Order: sequence, then C-alpha cells, then structure tokens
Amino acid sequence: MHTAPQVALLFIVLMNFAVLGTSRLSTCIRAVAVQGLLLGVLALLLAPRFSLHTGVLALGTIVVKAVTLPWFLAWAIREAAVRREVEPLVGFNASLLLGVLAVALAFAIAARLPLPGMQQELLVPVSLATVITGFIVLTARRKALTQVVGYLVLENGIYLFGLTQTESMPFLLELGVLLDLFVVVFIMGIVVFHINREFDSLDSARLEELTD
Amino acid sequence: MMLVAAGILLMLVAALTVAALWRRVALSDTAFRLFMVLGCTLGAIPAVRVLSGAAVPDVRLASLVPGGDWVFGIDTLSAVFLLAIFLVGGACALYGVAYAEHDHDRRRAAGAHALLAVLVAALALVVTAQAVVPFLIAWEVMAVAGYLTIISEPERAEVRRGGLLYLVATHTGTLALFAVFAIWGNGARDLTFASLAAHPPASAGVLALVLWLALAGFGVKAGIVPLHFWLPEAHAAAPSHISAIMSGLVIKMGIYGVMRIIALLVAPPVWFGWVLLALGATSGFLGVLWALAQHDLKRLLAFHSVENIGIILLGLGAGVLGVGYGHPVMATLGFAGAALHTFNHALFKSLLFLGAGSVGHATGTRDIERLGGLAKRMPRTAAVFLIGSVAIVGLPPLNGFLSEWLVYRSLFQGGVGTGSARFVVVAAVALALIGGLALACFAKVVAVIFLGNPRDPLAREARESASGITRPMAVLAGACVVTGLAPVLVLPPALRVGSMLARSASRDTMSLVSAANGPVTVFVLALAAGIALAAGIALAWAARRARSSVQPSRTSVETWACAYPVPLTARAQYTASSFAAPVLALFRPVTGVSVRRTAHSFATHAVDPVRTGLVLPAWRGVAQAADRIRRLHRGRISLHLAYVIAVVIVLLVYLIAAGGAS
Amino acid sequence: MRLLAICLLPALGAVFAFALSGRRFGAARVSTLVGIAAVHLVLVATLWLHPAPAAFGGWMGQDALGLIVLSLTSVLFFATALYAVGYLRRERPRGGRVFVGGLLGFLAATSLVALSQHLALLWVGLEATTFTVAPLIFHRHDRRSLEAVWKYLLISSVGIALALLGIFFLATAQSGAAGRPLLLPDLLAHARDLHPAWLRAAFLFLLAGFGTKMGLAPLHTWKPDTYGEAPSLVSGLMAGALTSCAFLGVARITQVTMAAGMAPFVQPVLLGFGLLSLAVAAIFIIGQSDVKRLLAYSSVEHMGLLVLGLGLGGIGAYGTVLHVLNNGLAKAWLFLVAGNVVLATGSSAAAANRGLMRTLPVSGALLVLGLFAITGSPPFGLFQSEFTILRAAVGAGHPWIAAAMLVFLAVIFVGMALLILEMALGDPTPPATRARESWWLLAGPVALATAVLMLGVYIPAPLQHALASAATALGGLAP
Amino acid sequence: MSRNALISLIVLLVAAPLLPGIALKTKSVLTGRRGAPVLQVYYDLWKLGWKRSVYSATTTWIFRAGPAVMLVSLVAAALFLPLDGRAAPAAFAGDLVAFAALLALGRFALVLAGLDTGSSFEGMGASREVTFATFAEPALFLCLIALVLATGELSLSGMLGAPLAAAWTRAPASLSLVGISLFVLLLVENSRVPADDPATHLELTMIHEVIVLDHGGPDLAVILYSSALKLALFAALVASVFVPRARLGAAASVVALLAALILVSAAVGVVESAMARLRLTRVPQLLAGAGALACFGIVLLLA
Repeated sequence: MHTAPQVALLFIVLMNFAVLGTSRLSTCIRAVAVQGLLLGVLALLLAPRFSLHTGVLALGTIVVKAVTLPWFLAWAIREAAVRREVEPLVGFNASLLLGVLAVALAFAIAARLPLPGMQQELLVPVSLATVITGFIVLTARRKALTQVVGYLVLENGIYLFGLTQTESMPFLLELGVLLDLFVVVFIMGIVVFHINREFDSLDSARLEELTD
Repeated sequence: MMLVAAGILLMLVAALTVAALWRRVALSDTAFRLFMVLGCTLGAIPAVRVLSGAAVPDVRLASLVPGGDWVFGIDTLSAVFLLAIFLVGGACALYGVAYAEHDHDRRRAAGAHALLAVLVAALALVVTAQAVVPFLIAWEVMAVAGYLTIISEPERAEVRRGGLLYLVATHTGTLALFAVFAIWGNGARDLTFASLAAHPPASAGVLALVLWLALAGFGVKAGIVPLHFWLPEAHAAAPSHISAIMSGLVIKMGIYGVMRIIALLVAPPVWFGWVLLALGATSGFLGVLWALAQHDLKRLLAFHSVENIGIILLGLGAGVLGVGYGHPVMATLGFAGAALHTFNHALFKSLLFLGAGSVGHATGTRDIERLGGLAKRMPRTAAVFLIGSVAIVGLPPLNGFLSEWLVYRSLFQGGVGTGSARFVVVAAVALALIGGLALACFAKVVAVIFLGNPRDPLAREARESASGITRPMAVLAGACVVTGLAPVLVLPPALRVGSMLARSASRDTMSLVSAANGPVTVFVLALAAGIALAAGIALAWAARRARSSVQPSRTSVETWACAYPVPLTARAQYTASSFAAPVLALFRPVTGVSVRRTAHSFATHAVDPVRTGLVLPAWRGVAQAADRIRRLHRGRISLHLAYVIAVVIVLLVYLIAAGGAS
Repeated sequence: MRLLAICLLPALGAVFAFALSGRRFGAARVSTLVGIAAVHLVLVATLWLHPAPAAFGGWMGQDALGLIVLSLTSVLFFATALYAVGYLRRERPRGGRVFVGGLLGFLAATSLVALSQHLALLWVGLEATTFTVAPLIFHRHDRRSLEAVWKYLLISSVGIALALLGIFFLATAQSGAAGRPLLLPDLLAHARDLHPAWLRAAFLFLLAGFGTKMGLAPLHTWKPDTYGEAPSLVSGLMAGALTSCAFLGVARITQVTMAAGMAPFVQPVLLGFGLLSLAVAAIFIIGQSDVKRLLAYSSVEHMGLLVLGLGLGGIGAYGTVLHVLNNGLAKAWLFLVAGNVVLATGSSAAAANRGLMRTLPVSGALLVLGLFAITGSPPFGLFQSEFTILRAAVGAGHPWIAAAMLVFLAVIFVGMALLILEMALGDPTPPATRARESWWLLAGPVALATAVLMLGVYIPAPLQHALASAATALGGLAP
Repeated sequence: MSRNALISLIVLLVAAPLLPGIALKTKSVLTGRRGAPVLQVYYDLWKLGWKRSVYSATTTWIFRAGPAVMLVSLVAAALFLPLDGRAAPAAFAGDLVAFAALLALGRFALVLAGLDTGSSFEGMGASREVTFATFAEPALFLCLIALVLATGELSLSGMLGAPLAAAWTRAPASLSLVGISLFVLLLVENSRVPADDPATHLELTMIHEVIVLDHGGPDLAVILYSSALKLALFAALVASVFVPRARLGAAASVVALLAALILVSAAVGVVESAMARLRLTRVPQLLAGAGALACFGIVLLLA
C-alpha cells in the first residue's frame, strides 16, 4: 500500500526541480500549487486511520496551499504585470545542479538521523531536500515574488516533515501553523505589491539603500 | 564612619540645593558654600582621628546585589586620602563658587557646582569602600562626574576632545579593574576586601596577571607613562578648579588603588617592586621633561602631575622591595614617603592649578609666553604660586621636601642594607635628576609669569582676583607651610600608614616615628640657626651704615643692560621656550618638541609623543580595519539570506561531527 | 484564568482598535491602548503576588523565566504606550488605526510566548509577533521602510521556518519517551530518555531559528535596517521585548538539553554565537553615523552577551537572566530618547542632531546617561549582570573568553561614546532654540532610567528569588 | 654640638673669602703675574658694604630676597658638614638629602632673583645655571651614594667622619674616584674655569657672574660672600673625603681643615691656569664624566 505515498513524494521532488528550472513565474506558482495538493493527499495516505481530524487537516492544507495562496500570487503577477524572471542571480541550469546536490545532501543527512518507527523511509530525505531547494530559490532569484515562492517551497518541506508527527501535533496547533503561514504570505504579497508600485519593478537588487 | 557618611550626605544636599534654586544666585551660592564647608569638616574629623591612631567602626550593609555585603570603613590608608579629599575638595568648591560668581549662564554654573559636589562625595566613597561592588560603583561615578565637570564648556571642540579622551581612557581602565576583581574574587568567599585578603590569588601566574591588570587599570587613572596620554588634554579642557581636583585627588585614586592592592596582598612579589621602581623613574623623568617643553600653563602642570606620580611610585617600589627583601624599616619609610607625597602633592598641585586659574581668570590666556610681570599686578596670587612652586620642587622649608626626603631615606636605607636590596639605592639618582629638572621647570614658570616685564597687553592690564578666589588658595598655601615647618604633625601619621602597608610590627614604627621626628626638628633648628646668624650679621652691618652718611637706595632706575643705549623692552626677556631650550636639547629624541622656524618668527610646539605617536595611530588602525570588514557586507537581501544558510550548514556539520563523537 | 486574560485582552483590544476606523475615533483608540497596557501591567503584577495555576490544559503556565520576560514586556509596553500618546499626537493626529492595532497584537503575541509551556504554542506566538510588527515597521510608508520591512519579513520567516523544523525534530526525539508531546514539564521530567541525535538536531535548528529572531550574528542582518527605519517606540519594543521573548525560546530548549545532560555539546555553540555577535557588534559600531543603527548593533552585542552567559553556565546563567531584564529596560529607554531626538529634528543621523544638551536638555541628559548605562558602567544594572557574566567566564576556566569580552566591550564603548557624545555636546549646526519637550514623551524614558539605576544598586527580594530559580532551571546557580 | 665643631664652623665662615683669593693668586703666579692680593675679596666686601644699593623698577621683593635666601641656605648647609672631622653641628639620618636640597634652594633663589630683572643677560645666565644643575644634582648624589655604600652610614657626619678612615682601607679606589668627581663638581658648581671663567667680562660667555649682573652694593657683597662660602663648602667636602681628620686632636683638626682648604683652592688655581674654558655644550659632558667616575666607584663597591 505504501507505494502511493512514494509516488507522491517522487512527484514532490519533481515539482522542486520544476520550480528551480523554470524562468516563467506562472509555472513556478503552478508547481507550488501541485506540491500543496500532494501534501494534502499525502496527509490522508499516511494517516493510520481516517478520522475527522486528519480529514479536516488535509482539506485545510489543500485549500490553503493548493488554492488560495497560488491564486493570490497569480493575482499579484497580473497586478505587477511581470511575466518572466529575467537574469536571476544564479543561472537556471546552475540552480538545477544545486537542486540535485540538495537531494544528495538530504539523503546523506537522513541516513545519519534514523527516524524511530517510521515505515516511510523516503519521507525525511524528501522533506529535507524540499527545504534546501526552498533555500536555493530564496537566495538565487532576484524577483521578490520568486523569493515568496521559494519561501512557500521551504514551508512545504517543513510541513512534509511535520506529517511524520501527525499524532503528536494536536489539531489546534496544525491549524495555528497553517494560519500563520497564510497570514505571513498574505502580508508578503501586500509588500510585493507596494514594492512594485514604489520601484515599478520587483527586482530585489534595487533594495540596497540601507547599508552602514 | 558615620560622620563621613553624614559629610557625604551634606555634600549631596549641597548639590541638590544649588541645582534646585539656581535662579536665586545669592541664596544658592551661600547655601552651597555652607553645606560644602560643613560636609568637609564633618568628614575630616574621623580621618584625623584614625590618623592619630584611633579606630573607627565599619558600616556593613546587607548584600542587595550579587557580590557579597557592602562594607564601608576607614583604615589608616583611607584616612590619608580622605583628609586630602576633604581639604582640597572643600577649597576647590569654594574657589569654584567665587570663580563663577559673575558667570552669565547661571544654569551651567549651578550644574558645575552640583557636579563638583557629587565628584567630591564619590571620591570620599571610593576611598572608604571596603568591598569590590561599592568600590567599582563609586569609582565609575567618580569617573563620570569627572567627565561631566571637565566638559563644562562643551561648545569648544578642544574641550570635547579632551573630555572624550579622558572618558575612553578611564573606562578602559575600569574594564581592566573588572578583570582584576573577577579573577581575584574567583577563589574568595564573597567580594569584600577582607575575604579578598584572606584568599590571595593561588598561583604565581594568576598573581602576575592580577598585578599587571591592576597596574594597567589604576595606572590609566594615575597617569603612569605610557597610560598618561589623556591627562594633559583633560586638564587643558577643564576649568582650573576642576583641574585642581583632577590632579590633586582624582588621579590619586589610581595610587590609592595600587596601595590598596598592596595592602590586600600578604606578600607582594619582589618583581612588582622593581616594576614600580622602573615605572616611577620613567614616569617621573618623562613627565617633568614634557612639562618643561610646554608653554600652556595647565598642560605643564598636568605633565608635572605625571612626574609626581612617578615619585610616589618610587616610594611604593622601595616599600614593596623592602617587604620583599625583608627590610621592614625600608618598607615602612618607602610607603610612608609615598603616602605623604600623595597628601602633599594633593595640596600644592591643587594650589598651583587654582593659581593658574586665577592668572587665567585675570589675563584670559593660558599661554605663559604672553604673560610676565604679574607679581606687581597680582601680589597675592604671585606669593601663593611661589609657595606652591617651592613646595613642588621639594625645596627645604616646605612639605614637598619632607615627602621626597622620606622617599630618599627609604632608598638609602636599602643601600645600607645587605643582599640585592642594595641596588635600590641607584633609584635615588633618578629622583635627583627629576628634582633638578623640576627646579628648572618651575624656575621657568614662576619667572616667565610673575617676574620681569609683561610681554602682552593682556598681562599689563591684569588685576588681582577677588578675595573669594585668593582665600582658598591662601588656605592651601598655609597648609603647605604648616606641614613643611611642623613635621611632627605629619610624619607620625605617614609612618603609621607605612607600617600598615609594610605590615611591620608596631614596635618598629614607634621607634621609627621617634627616629624620624627627632632629626627633622634638628633640621628645622639648624635652619633657624642659619637665619639667626645671617640676620645678626645683616643687622650689625645696617646699624653701622645708618650712622654713616650713605644715601638711601634708589628704585627709579632701569635694569642695567651693559650700557645698551635703548632701554630694555619686554621682547628682550628670556621666553619659556628659550629658557628651556638648552635642557631640552640634551634630551631631544624624547621631548616631542617640534620647532617651526620661518624668516621672521620662531615657535616651538610641544606635543605628547605617546598620544600622537602611539594611541591615536592605534585607534585609526582599528577603525580602518573595521571599515574594510564593513565594506564586505553590502545591503543586498540575498547576501543576508546566504548568511542564514551558511549558519545552517555550519550547524549541520557540527551536528554530524559532534553526533559521531558523543 | 488570569493567564488566558493576559493573552486574550490585548488581542481583543487589537481587534477593537482595528475596527474603529476613521479620524474621530483617534482619542478612543489611544485610550484603549493605554487602558489595556495598564490592565495588563496590573494582571502581571498580581502574578508576582500569588502565582496563577496552569491553564489551557497545561499548555500555558507560569515559571520564573517566563514571568521575568512577561513582566519585562509588560513594563516596556506600558512605558511605550505612554510614549505613544505623545508620539501619535504629534506624528499622526488621527490615531493610526493599524498602528495601535499592531501594538496591541504585538502585546498579545509576546504574552502568549512568555506564558506558553508548549513549545509549538511558543512558536505560534513568536510567528504572530512577526506579522503584528511588520505593519508597524512599515509605518512611514516610504521607500526605506519598505526595504526594511521586506528584509525583516523574509529573514524572520526563514528563521521561524527553521524553528518549526526544530520543533518537529524535538517531537520526533520525544516520540520514544513518555509524557505529553512538546510540553516543557514533561520534556524536562523525561529529558534523559529523549532520542539524543534528534534532540541535538532540534537544539541546533531551534537555536538557529530563534537566534534569527533574537538577532544573533550572523543572523542579525535585518536588525540595523529594521530598527533604523521603524518608528523609535516600535524599535524600542522590538529591541526590548521581542528579543527577550526570542531568547526565552532559546532558553527553553537549553533547559531541555541541559536536563538531558548535553552541556558539552550545547555550550561551545552558545559561546561561539556569543563571541561572534560581540565581534560583529564591535566592528560595525565603530564609525557608525546613525544613532538608531548604533543602538541596533548594541542590541546585537547584548544578545551576544546573553548567549555567552548561558554558554558559560554557573553564575553566568544568573547574570544572563538579570541581563535580559537590564538590557530590555535600557534598550527601550535609549530608543525612546532617540525617538525624541528624531521627532525634534526629523533625522536620526548624528550630523543632524548636534548640541542636544542645548536644544533638548532632558533628552540629551538621558541620552548621555543611557550611554553609560548601555555600556555597563557601574551605577547602572547592566554592570551587575555583565560583571557576573565576567566572573562566570573566569570561574568556568575561560580566561580568553573573558579577555575577548572585555576587549570588545572597550571598543564598543569607544564607538558609542564617539557618536553619542558628539550628538549630545556638539554645537548645533543651525543654531536651534530650546524645543519644548512634552511630558508624555519623557515619562517613559525617565521611569525606565530609574528602574535600570535601581537594579544597579538594589534588587528586590521577590525578583532575587525569581532570578535564582530561573538560573537553576537553566543549569546554572545563583552567585 | 661640641665646642670644637663650633670653632671649626666659625673658622670656615671667616676663612671663606680667603679661598677665591688664593685660587686667583696661584693662577696669576703660575702664569707669571703678581696678581691681586690674597685678601682682595675682603677689601671688595668692605668696599661694597658702604655703597648705596640700586634696584631696577621692574624688580619685586624677590630680587632683594634672592641674596639673603642664598646666604641663609648656604650657612644652614654648612651646619651639616663635619668640619672637625668627627661630628657636624647638626646631624640626622638622611641629612645628605637636606644638604643637597639647601644648595638647590640657594640656586633657585639666585635664578629667580636674576630673572626678576627682566634682562636677557640674566635670563641667559639663569638658563645655563639651571641646565648645568640638572646634571650636577645627579652627579652629587652619585658621589653621596658611593659614600653611603662605602661607610654604611646615613648622615654626613657619619660618612665624612670616623668611619671614612676605615672605609679608605677597604675601598681606596672607589673613594679616590669619588673624591675626583667631587672636585670636578666643585669646579662646575662654583663656576670655576672648565665651566665658566670668573675673571671674564664678556657677559655673553658668563654664567654665575651674569645672573648677579644687576645686583649692587650690599646685595652684591652678600652674593660675593655666599659664592665664596659655597666654594668653601665644596672644598671642605673634598677635603673631608681625601683627608679624614677624625683621629687628630682638637686644635690639630682645625689647622688640618685650614690647610686642606688652602690646598684645594690652590689646586683650583692650578687647574684654572692649566685649562681654558670649555664650550657650553661640553660642560654637561664633563658632568656626565664626573657622574661616570662616581658610578664606577659604586659598581666597585656593589660588586
């Protein structure tokens, strides 16, 4: 039965590479949305028995990560009228290479940190890989919006790791985490909107006035 | 100790009253004078009682902050400093009030008075604190109050620079003291001086570290060369009565600190004695040499304080060596000489600074090259300044000679002894050289300011200062003369302090006291005999002349200039730079004097070689290094995030490394 | 019950203030701010007299460390509320709907962090502070504050995400052991049988996450920009309260690791972060020309000292907890005074604010006294805590750390003195006349200054007891 | 204070003006001239005593007090020297410091009096006097230290009295070195030839004579007598080192003192006739040389 979660995890890694590889912002956002969806599905698959708690949680994840946030980011793109990540700090194929290295590093670390009583041995390495990919996108891209996407990927990685602890994390706190994520990204969206209006470009390299 | 507490309280009340009712000048000034005088006399009483052998009970407050109980008490060492603090502090406060009487900015004057009162109170607390935490608190309050009094005219850049240099130096010194008491307090039960004395640093290495740090911390405050760089700038920036307190009392706290450390150590190591001796000789020699090169009166007096600190250190060095080599008499005399010279220096140095203030007040300038002939115009200030100069050079009738004699006596005592203590006597040569240079320096100062013809209209129109200014100076001058002519008043307490520090049996001290008392009175008798003899000859001669037909003396003639046709103008006189030039020529590399000669002008500019050659370049180097590192860090967001990732990776590597280990 | 009230009251206040839109409700909004701040202070005071039982199913409870941080936050917030009255009257007459709402939200979040015994709840609270403070930083709506808020949001969110990962690692480490998951009392009780590898990973990630919120070097890069551009009272609150709450997070995980006997693993990391923060602060303070950025680097320095004290153990822990209190009060005092300066001259650059002693005498005097307080000069409280940390360094056999600490403190004093004294004493460039300083703007700093001075000379008995128990909880001992 | 000490003191005070005369006489005889009578200084003193004193307008009371203070300090210093070879009229442990300080007081008074006139000549003299004093004091102290180490005594009476004879047997080399450097000190302190020429009239080259340029009448007489007394003091010092008189009888010691003084002033005369004046910058080196001799003596004693 546990082949389905493995497929989902593999798809998540694929989505990581999609985010790293593409220069079109809309593709990035769609990839993150798919990842959110997969997270929701995985929550259902991994739960030992279906209960109201896991159901609502999975639904909440899908609603927040797969629907609302990507829709909000897409609205931001239309508002800022920007289509493509022009010359990023680190080239696209270089990012892909980093992505592969990230996966390798993740597997090495996971090997040293044995997860007690966890049957899905793929889960920890994939979550660490997603976290490191999130980091790469954050630092390697110039557009503010892409950095928000990078942050979302990072969150997905951490959330994925969180799935291993479904029974220890009480329902209310899962909701708290989701709510916090939603509000932070929402505010980042507003700030991106202001950046666009102030600098009429989303290039974070412009943001360098404050220095010693 | 209660009386001292009452005295300190009164001074704080004085500060509050003057700060509160600064608008009504007359009322606040008289109230301030009354409270200060009352506070000082109240505080002085227990000091005198302790010095005359009585014991004063300690005051112990329960510990409200980490670091053990707060203990305050007066032992003989504190008493000497306490007496000097109240005597000089009171005089300077009265002087300050008179000095600022017609100051237009009443707010600033009132502020200065209040800060002065706080400074004197803090000084008294530093000296009576017998536990680390209250000592450090009083120490920093003194440093900060000192800073705030120095910058009483902040609009001048020179004042701000001097103040900042003082503040940075004293704060760095305080940090060294933190280290001293942290290391020493590590083994002790709690942080009172008593428990520190009970648990001295165990190993010789730790003791060496503590002593070097203490020397650095207290040395910065005392102005030991090379840590003296802030002293001339701070004194030049401060108003004169504040410089008087700075030189007379505040830098003495550095000496008090070193003495307290010696008192707490059961047996100070011998190398510490040699270090003190060496530092004393260098500080003394370089201090007086740099003083000779100055022609700004306050900087000159400030450098002179460095010289006197050198002399005090010679005494301390002799004391420590006496204890180290087992010569109790030499140790007692050395410490007694140091303590007495500290007290004397507080008296005559503050007197000289007040004199400088009076001169500055009357003429409006500090550059002695533009003064001259003030003795006729300011007779009282001239007389008082002359007394101060004779005392500071250590010439017989006055108190300066007494304390230098004690230091010489202890150095020679080493010479008479056996073993390697005999090499101590060579330091006497350094003291002699310092004495010679001091004579040259103060002959120059007195002559150029007070004698001959006025070199500048400023000096020509000078008028004697108000009695409110000259009266405190007269009090200090009187104190110098009394302690000089009546050594029986001063020697026994000094020897009592010496024996406390040298831990010699009281039997020895009493014999020493009588040994010292006897001869010095003989000395005074000899002086009196000499005067009587000369007076007898003169009277007999005058009587013979009166009967004969010799006309009375004429005083309307110009100075005889070897038949030079034109009467001598003021420009013919020797200036300060020309007077000191031959001496400075002999020690050229060290003096830091730069001569600027143009077609029709000649000017020498003396600068403190340590400050310009060592301290400022060091700070510029640090600032440039920091600047280079700062340039690496641009404001780009991705760089900031890169730092975060770098930290994560480093922690992961640490996790794997440590994970494998444990 | 009181614990819930302490957290919910400000939250409700925030919603209420946010709801009152429009100019005419300005006065109402400000009075709610001050009212709630006062009630919060009273409630926290009652906690000192007779402690409240655990609430919310054990997730929220009162322990010595939490209480100290909560009281600090409450005192700072009340002082800032008083200041805000004067500030809003002059800066934005119509009450600033977002401003007051944000402040109250911030108070709720920090109270939640201080009182939570459940680490995930603590994480949620800290995350909430991020998004309540973000609009406050962006108060001036100009280009520079935009850049500041963007950097703050991005770096803090990444930090908080790392902390979340750390919490999940902690949960994994506890999966084998008994006790309710992620609850501090249970974690401490069964610390020995937590999974060592995961616990170490949890400690590192939580330290990295909360370290970013604290502003430890090299995770401090957002601090100078944020404190430099945010309104001074917000910077004061962040520097005083937010950093202390973040430190609380680090302290909690240190408590757990110390209980699990991992001191040899934990201490080098803490010492490393501490010394690095001191070094970075020293380097960036020299030649600094903006007073608020200077105070930001001073905050980095003091965070370094906190972590250094924690890493040294012994009486260092006591010094650290006392230093949290002292640093919070002193930092808020200095930022509020810097606020007065900026209000008067419109810029926080040193060159534009010379001769403060004549133009703003009271603020000038407070600034100069603040310089002595923040650099650990004796009569003030910071000396007591820094001296205790120094004694701990010597006691724990780290003479070189003590030496490095003293050298950095000396360099930092020189850098700060150069700037602040030039500002206070220089001759004012345009000969400015003496500005009238409103009482609202001075009450806060004066009260905080007296508190710091008092802590230097006298620590009240209940506080001494709380400090001692907090120190022992952190694996140290009282001096 | 024994009767003998009092007599020898009075002898010294009376005979003091004789010594410059003898020095001048020996110098002129050696250079083939008859020279002024030996008692010339007494005649000058008598002549000046009757003159009217003239004071410049720029001077203050310091100008008039200068000579008096110098005389008093020198007389007081004389009280400490063991002129009868055994004990000085006044003696206490460490009185060598008092002796040096009294000399310094005299010099300080003279320099201030000179500078008070406000003329460049006196300024020149004062500056040179002070420069040489800076080196003379340490040299004097080096000699005194050597004596302390040699005899183990702390007062001049002890050092130059009975124990000195015993010390001669123990360390003759270092004591002779001390004696020589004391003699050089005598020459410099009293402005004798190598340092300054008492007979010159070119003010620009003078040191001692030029400080007192403006003094006249009785003041000049007091100064002349003081400088003669100073020469007598140093001569007595040198004599006591070379000729310990502790063992002689009462009358014999006085005669021995007189003979020694005359011998030393004759030696000064011989040196004056043999050498020319040194350049001003050379004099500090001369003093340094004297100091070095004393140092060598000390090293011999300490080794």
